[in-house]
Amino acid sequence: MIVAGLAASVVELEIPARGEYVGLARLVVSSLASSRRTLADDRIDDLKLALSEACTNAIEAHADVGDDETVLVRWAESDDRLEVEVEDRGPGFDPSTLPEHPPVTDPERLNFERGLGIPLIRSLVDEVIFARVEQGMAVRMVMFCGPVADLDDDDELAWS
Amino acid sequence: MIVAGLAASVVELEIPARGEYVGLARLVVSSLASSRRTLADDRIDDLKLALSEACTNAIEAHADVGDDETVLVRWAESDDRLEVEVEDRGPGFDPSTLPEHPPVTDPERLNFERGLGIPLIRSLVDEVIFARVEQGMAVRMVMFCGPVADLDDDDELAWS
Amino acid sequence: MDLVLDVTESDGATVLTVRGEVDVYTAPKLREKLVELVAQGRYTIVVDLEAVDFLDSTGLGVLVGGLKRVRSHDGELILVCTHQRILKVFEITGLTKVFTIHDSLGAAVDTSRAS
Amino acid sequence: MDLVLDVTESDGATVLTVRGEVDVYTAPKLREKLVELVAQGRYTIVVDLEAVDFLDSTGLGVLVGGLKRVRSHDGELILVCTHQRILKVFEITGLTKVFTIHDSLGAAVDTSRAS
Ligand SMILES: Nc1ncnc2c1ncn2[C@@H]1O[C@H](COP(=O)(O)OP(=O)(O)O)[C@@H](O)[C@H]1O
Ligand SMILES: Nc1ncnc2c1ncn2[C@@H]1O[C@H](COP(=O)(O)OP(=O)(O)O)[C@@H](O)[C@H]1O
Repeated sequence: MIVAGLAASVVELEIPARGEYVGLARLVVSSLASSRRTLADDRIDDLKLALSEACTNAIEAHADVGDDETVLVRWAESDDRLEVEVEDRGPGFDPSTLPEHPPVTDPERLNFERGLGIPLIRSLVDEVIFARVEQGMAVRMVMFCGPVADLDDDDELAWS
Repeated sequence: MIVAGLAASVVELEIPARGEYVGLARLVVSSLASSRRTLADDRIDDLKLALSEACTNAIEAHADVGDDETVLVRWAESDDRLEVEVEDRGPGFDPSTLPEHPPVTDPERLNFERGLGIPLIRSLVDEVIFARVEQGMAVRMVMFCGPVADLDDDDELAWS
Repeated sequence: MDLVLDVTESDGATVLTVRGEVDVYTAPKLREKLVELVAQGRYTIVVDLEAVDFLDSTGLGVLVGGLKRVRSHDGELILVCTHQRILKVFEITGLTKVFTIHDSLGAAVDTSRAS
Repeated sequence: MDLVLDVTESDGATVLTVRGEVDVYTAPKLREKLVELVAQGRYTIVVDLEAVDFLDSTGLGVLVGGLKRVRSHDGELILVCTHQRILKVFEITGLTKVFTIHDSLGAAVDTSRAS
């Protein structure tokens, strides 16, 4: 899915859709991100957390369809950005129709133990794209870093 | 390539055929191996070293064919074994026709800085299989561990 | 990638020390422990997160669930956390307004005894 | 996953301290440093491997190349290594018979001054 322009540094990790493998996905992404000198430590932590949320959702999306499925984590980087994509084979969803939580000051708030993942992803990474793909859902998270190149080349962001 | 019987715990890592990614492959394999309680620390180190040698060879095999290629590391485990497979898209080779080194006591030995990888792999893992695959070479390394199951089921070792 | 949980009594307070990574794989273990403590009648619990390397929304959810449980017995769940990396998760989600978070175990234990 | 190299003089001996992982990616850096030292006329070199976390056959090859280079000047390459993990690589390949390996920097420096 990652665009051709970033293809030279693509790393793919395919894991069984089970919780015990999310730690491995975090390890891979944080190791790749740290070898990129231009990304500060706290931004690496942000990316690691966002990735963890996306993998957790991907795994939970498979809970209904059986857990023989796999989750694909794709890493790509270019001069000005890192991209991490998490792809599942679940039923997919529409991120624009998620329910809102009561405000944190409302005592009712304590009835909601879930639904924090996507808000976290949105605030941790510079850009996030949710897309239905052929067999499931893909979440692409982007971090801008290093020498910021010409942002006019929207092509590079094309979701293919 | 890994046999169907082991499919439930398959992890795949695809990296660019460049030296800078061998450390990531080691990290993934040693992390997976450590989460397997039945494998002693020194055997994890053995597997990590063997994997590193196989990845190095796979990467070097690509040096001639251009380094846009990728190397695939596949991990599978079952009750009684771990399997790590490294697959490349290089020209392949015949491991039975590798030149022998002069004995280490021979002063000539110092002229050989290379050719240690495959002997190391052979002595570090319990079983190694070299096979030409459709587009290159695959090296499968096996470690027996944990409850040793019925070794009669040779099927599980079939190289497909 | 393990989660290690220890329960101690400090100055009459129940302290649950959490070590390791709290995620979708390990959070159930934390949830069980909190349920168990409440079942034992411990309604004021200090959860020490100082040795937590990673915490995601699954872990947050379990802590929210624990808070709800102790509050239903007029108790309290008091957190100890100073690491920016972990605090950030509470801040972004607004949960700093829901939890009492202390920067030392001593302060947390004092609060727990006062409550 | 970095390799850090430091050259110091200890009691008149040249000591190359290697830290990190020596593999196909980092070995060229080690080779260059050894070539540089020999070009500077340092033919007796102590290579301290105590802080090496990982060493594979590419690293071994570079050390063999260094040994060959210093021997051609009647010098010596003396290793310091106690970690079983690293020693094992020398043992399996039979290279313990080729290299002088010491279990302390002091002993290695003494040997280097005697040679
Ligand atoms: N990859 C996905 N596939 C299908 N549904 C998803 C996916 N990611 C998120 N969702 C849906 O969006 C909801 C909100 O996700 P999130 O904010 O991460 O909270 P939580 O996972 O705790 O419910 C989920 O409950 C799920 O219904
Ligand atoms: N995956 C591979 N594809 C092609 N040739 C290979 C591969 N692995 C090993 N070889 C060949 O076998 C030789 C010996 O390999 P090895 O023992 O690892 O030593 P070295 O890589 O240092 O030469 C290599 O030089 C190469 O010619």
